Amino acid sequence: MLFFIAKRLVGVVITLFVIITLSFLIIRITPGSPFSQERDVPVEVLEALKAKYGFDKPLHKQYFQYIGNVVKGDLGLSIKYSNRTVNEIIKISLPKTMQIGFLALIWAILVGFVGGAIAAVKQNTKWDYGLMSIAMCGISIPPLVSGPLLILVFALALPWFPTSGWGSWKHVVLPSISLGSVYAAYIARLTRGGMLEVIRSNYIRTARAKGLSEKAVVVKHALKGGILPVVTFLGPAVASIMVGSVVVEKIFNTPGMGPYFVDAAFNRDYFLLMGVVIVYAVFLLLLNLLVDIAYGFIDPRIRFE
Amino acid sequence: MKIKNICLFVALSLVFACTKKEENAPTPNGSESSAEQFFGTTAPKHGKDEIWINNREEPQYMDPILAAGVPDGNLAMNAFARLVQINPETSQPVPDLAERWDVLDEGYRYIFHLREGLKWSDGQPLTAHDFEYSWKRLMNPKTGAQYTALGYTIVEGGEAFGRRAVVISGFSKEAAIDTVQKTLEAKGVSIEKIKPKFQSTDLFVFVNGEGKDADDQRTKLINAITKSNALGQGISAKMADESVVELRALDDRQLEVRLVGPLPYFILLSEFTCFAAVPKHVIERIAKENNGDESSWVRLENIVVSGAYKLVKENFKIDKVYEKNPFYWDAANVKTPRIRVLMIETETAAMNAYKVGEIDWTGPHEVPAEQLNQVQNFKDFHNDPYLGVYYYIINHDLPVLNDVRVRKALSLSIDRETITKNVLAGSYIPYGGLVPDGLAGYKSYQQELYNPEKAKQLLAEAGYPEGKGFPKFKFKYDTKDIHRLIIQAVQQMWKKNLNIDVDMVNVEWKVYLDDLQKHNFEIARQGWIGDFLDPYTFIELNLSNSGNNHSNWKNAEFDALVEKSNQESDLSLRMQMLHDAEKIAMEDQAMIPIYLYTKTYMLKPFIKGFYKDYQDHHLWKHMWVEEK
Amino acid sequence: MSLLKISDLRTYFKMEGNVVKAVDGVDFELEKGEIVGIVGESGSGKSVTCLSIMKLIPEPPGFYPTGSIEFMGKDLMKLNTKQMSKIRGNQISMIFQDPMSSLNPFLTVETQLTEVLEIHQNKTRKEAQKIAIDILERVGIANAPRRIKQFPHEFSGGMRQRVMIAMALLCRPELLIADEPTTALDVTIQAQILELMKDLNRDFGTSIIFITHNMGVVAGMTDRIVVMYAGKMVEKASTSDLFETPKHPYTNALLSSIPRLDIDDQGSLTPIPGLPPDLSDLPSGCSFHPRCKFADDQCKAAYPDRIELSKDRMAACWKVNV
Amino acid sequence: MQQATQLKETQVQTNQNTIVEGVSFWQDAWKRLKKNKAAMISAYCVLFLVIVCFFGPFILNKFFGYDFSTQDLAYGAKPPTLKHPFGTDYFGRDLLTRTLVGGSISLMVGLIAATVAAIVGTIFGSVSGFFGGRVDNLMMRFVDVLYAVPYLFLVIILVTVIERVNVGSIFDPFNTVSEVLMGLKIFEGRLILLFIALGLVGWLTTARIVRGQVLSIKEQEFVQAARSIGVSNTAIIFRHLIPNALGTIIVYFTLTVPSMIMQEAFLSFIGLGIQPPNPSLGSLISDGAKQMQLYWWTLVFPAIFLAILLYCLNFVGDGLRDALDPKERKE
Repeated sequence: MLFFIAKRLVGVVITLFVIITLSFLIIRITPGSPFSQERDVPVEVLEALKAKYGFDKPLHKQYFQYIGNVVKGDLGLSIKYSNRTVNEIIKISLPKTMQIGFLALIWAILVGFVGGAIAAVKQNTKWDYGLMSIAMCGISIPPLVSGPLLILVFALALPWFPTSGWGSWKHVVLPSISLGSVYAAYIARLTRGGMLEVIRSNYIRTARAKGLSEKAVVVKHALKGGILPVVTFLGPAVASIMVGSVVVEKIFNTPGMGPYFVDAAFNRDYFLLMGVVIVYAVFLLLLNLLVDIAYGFIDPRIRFE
Repeated sequence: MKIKNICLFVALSLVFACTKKEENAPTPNGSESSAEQFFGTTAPKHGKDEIWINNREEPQYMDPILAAGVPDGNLAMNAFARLVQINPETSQPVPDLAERWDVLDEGYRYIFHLREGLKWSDGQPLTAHDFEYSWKRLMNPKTGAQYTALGYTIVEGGEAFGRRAVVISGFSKEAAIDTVQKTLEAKGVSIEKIKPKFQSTDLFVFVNGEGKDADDQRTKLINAITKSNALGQGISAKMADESVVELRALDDRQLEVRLVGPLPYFILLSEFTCFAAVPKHVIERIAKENNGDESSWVRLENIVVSGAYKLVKENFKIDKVYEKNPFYWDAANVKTPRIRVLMIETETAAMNAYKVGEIDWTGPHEVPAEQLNQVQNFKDFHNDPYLGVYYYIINHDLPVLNDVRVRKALSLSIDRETITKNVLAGSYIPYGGLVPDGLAGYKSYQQELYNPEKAKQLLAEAGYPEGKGFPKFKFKYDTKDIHRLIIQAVQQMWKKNLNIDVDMVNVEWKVYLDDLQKHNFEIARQGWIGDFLDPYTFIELNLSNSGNNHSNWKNAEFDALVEKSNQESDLSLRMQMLHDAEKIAMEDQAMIPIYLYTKTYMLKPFIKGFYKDYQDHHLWKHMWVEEK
Repeated sequence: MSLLKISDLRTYFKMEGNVVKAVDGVDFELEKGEIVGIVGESGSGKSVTCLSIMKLIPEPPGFYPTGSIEFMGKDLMKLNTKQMSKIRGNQISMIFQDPMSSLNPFLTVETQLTEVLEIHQNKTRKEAQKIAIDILERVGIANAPRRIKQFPHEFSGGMRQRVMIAMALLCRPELLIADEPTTALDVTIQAQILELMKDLNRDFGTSIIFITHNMGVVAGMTDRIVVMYAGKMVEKASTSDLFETPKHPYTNALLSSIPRLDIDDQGSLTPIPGLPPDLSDLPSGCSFHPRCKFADDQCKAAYPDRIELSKDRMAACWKVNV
Repeated sequence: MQQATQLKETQVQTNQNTIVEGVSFWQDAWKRLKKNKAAMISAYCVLFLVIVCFFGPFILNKFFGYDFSTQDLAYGAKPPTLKHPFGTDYFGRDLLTRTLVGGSISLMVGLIAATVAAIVGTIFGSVSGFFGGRVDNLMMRFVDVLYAVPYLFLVIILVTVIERVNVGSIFDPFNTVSEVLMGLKIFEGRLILLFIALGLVGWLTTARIVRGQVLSIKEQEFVQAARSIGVSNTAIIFRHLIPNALGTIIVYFTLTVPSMIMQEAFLSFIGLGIQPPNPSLGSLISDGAKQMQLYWWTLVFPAIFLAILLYCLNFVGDGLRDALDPKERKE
């Protein structure tokens, strides 16, 4: 098991390295410069700015220097937010996105899992059709639509929650509802699918034949197998929900990490952009590893090799 | 089918939720007498001691010298005081840190007298030396300030320092510039220009090239003189340092500055944020602690200010809290102890936040055009004149557009009235000039605004009757709703009036700037907000050698007039020259002005001491909360 | 009184508007300690019959229009789910065709064994464990205390079927229903499992309903045999009678399709022509007539009556006397 | 072990059906699909929406003179009436027309981007699966890498980079058709970029799935046979492997379409979507969201339209999966 993890970690590091290299190149060949301004800026000033960020050196030297810094855990300076390091910005913003994401995930998992399980157990009944229709609606209503509507209803018409910003638990509620609804819907569908497959399986029939109550059959025998597709889905989902809730954070003006994927790209804030790409990649790769490990714990047939 | 029913139900309930809400909100506001109505809440959500302001976004720079955009400027101007300030009632410059100033040598030389006992917010004395340091820091290219040129183009010797010229000294008498230039060029140095130093035999040599190229040129130049003695024995050369700038603190309370001309707008300009004083003692200490990197001096734990408000708390991208600076000389007249500044990034979010009272003022945000119709009758809606012009720039390198008749046709076929009235819901003013109206002593030139018949005729004269044979061209703009809305309308007008087709090309901001810089566009939109209250800040846009002239429109007559006006100390004569220059540009349709900016914003009725300002500068120190 | 008496059992499924008659009239009795075989091709309704006894048919789509299942004097048809749960695994157990998928891969063998005792006999985990180990050893699993901690995938196919049997016998049920318990196993393992089941029948006195499509398997195993075709019972007889004098052409066909060691004059093996019918679209008259070499117009016209040939001997065929 | 054998058996069965009784496999799938009422109703809805989207604007223009771009600034935004059942937008344009044109553009984006994704993914996946070994390993690591790069970042960069490349002219014939029907050229400018960028980012899952399929198909007798008689690798991939994985590819294609539509909407929201005056459902919604307090209909109708479209597309996708998935077939 330890060997398996170690081996996978090596893979993660290699993948990460390739990602950093690729992103570095892609970002640098993109037209537009971080220092482009509406007003003409004298060349001498531009040179000074470039020197400050090391852009005066040849690209390969910049690349090696950057890799060196990343290895040391230094993600460089933000260009847009001139007196802050990328590490600092990520340290400030990531926890906020994670708070929204965490809340969104929790309710998405709770609602999605219970809804999906109920739909599966009561397959082809009104419950099933109703829940799955709601789930399909959830998938079909992106945060792009639900966000403004939530503000309209719960912040402007009924002043229960603030319209935007950050500060109290109230600020997190609407964004996480908006963000979580799509995930809740997905989880519900996956749970239902997984559970159905399990419920149709022979070992569930065995469990019933042993005289287990219906509740015990579902809880003790079916859930574990039914959860597997959800676990697979959750790996990448957690990464994207924790790190990349761009739309929601833009609509609710929350100071999280999501908007940087867009803003840093638009501002050509090279190091900040690289920083968030790296954080996302690390999250995703580690979560996938975690999913594989979790798989091993849930499913004894899988051995770590 | 059940599934369909449920879907329908959900869909309907969505509609219902929306319609119901809408019946509640705007209708009563719209139908009753609007005079007594407010868009947002009218009672403050905070005490008398506080004002909540929107700043649109986290500033890029907190350093007043580096401050670039509006969000930067708004914070910097309240935290860092300048020598002069603008009286919000008269719009005239009045003393701030300086108690008075002398104008000497027919407007070439100024001496500022600082108030007695000025202090930084850490209690350290604030002296004229701090100003000397700050202004030279502005001119120093190493600082990386965008407004560097604003400093060095007006102060004598500043350009040599700011553009890293080489000083040649040791001439016994005034040297012949032509000879020097020829000699040095023979040595393989590429020279842009040579200028004599003020009241000296020294010469400043500006080389061509950028970056390493330019550095090589400078080294070559210095070597030619010091090692090969190209200009003879005893002549030395070195890089210009800050000592060449004609700016010095005479003592702790007197600052002397010599200008390149009798620039009448100097005092107004010196109110601009980048001329604020920054604390030398703090910056130098921070630089020492961080291996020369001084950028963290503006961090909460380090910052020391000279102005009315001092940063006391900050949450990155959420808010910043400023408190009254007790060391500010006029602290007694600062009315509100605490200002909370929020960073609400989108217009829509700002409007929402304003509506429920999360902010008292929408700040740098405009009221979204789509909402103007609804909100403009409310009492808390404001629409003030704003020192800015919105115009379309034309790439004069393009053969089709290099015909003044075509340019005029394009301009005359735009129904600006319709745009401002219908697209922009009446917020802006149709305009046909280069310089906004309303600057003291200046009368702007106005061209004819809308005449589709004449436009058609001009286009026919240019060889494209009814738009026949007119090549389809691309209209480039950056990703922002308002540009899109306007350009959509203009696209239709050109189609209707001239029968010509235009493609809209939307590029993101940084690419857009790049394209402008590289003349990679056919027609593009641009907006220009004046840096100071003088026509020059707009006229300058069309100078052949201006870095801000993206259209490549070049006119020698225009350049000469403007140059002449900078040496003219008679105010009304100077204004006449600038007016004539504007006329030249407009008659040749150097660009197509569309409208004059106005600034739309929402302001809570309980905020007092908020003055209309042509530059949308609103100092917090004047504001207070009025309790009922 | 017999242990189990099934009368006129019908199990139908409602599928997309059609009614599929998976079991359409089955009657038989089972005495204590007896082994009864149910034989037929796949789709003949033998598995559904057994699942119906356990009430394991999902409702909907399944439903029982008629029938009673009298088990130790109680009609299982009238019990609710909760009462039924008390009988399942306790008095009636079932083992399934595929030992691979019939054990829960996510739980240890121990958990799956002990939970039966915990629910039916209120045993503590410890007691249950002991009983489970005993019974595992009884069904021939060596090193049971260690193996009980393992997961199903760590057992071979035959071993898993032993585990299944152990699980079924934990509560010493009156009746064991074995649904093709050896089909998925190798021939040698098959023999071992059959032997084990016979031993258990003898030692514990457990009655067994043994379902198979393989006549060869039931021959040495069962006391009596029920032959099913297309959801209907077509013949019922003691094992020896059936093998000696099969009365229904289908039984006959089944017998001649298997190699036999007890008959010297083997002749050639004859497979049954054609395919079993689609239950949702049964042929008219006798369901077997399209494949029957004796079929005539009468067979096509009407389903034959059941003919009681003797006590415990029945066949449903127009040609039974031919 | 045995489970694996069983699985393989199922696949053998499937493939025999596809190869030997190709027609019967598709007929069978069609039969299953027909039995799935939700999917069938959704399929008819989609068909209906497609027809309405592509021909509706033409008809509205013919009979009412509405078109999606001509502005009536003085008229402005008006709530729904009989004349304009969806109301009009800020520029006084009929919102029904704009929603339909937007719907057709969104559908085009969805279909074309999903097609690009399916083609790239299929070729990549089958090549990787077919050659196996080191090639497979390398190609799949590449997919892993792309998976871990935030897709948004890639799209933004791709759009910015390929913005400089003019690829429009090859699509001229399509443009002529779309111009007659809807009054606009669809295959132009930013839209083409969107097709390409979204497609180039969205192929990863398809590639993985196709690879899995190919890995199992290539071991089968008919592929071995083809190899033994010297059929070229390209021919094996295109004539044997891909046709056999087609069911799965189609299923994922259907599921990709709605996700592409959603992503286009998202790109429109951040300003990288379609160019005005051309509408897409995404740009209509993001405009509507800004105006929702004033003109609720500009948000509500396009949003419902999008939701219904996605709803139906997802159901069709689900139905197809049930009908075509070999695993489901087993039962």
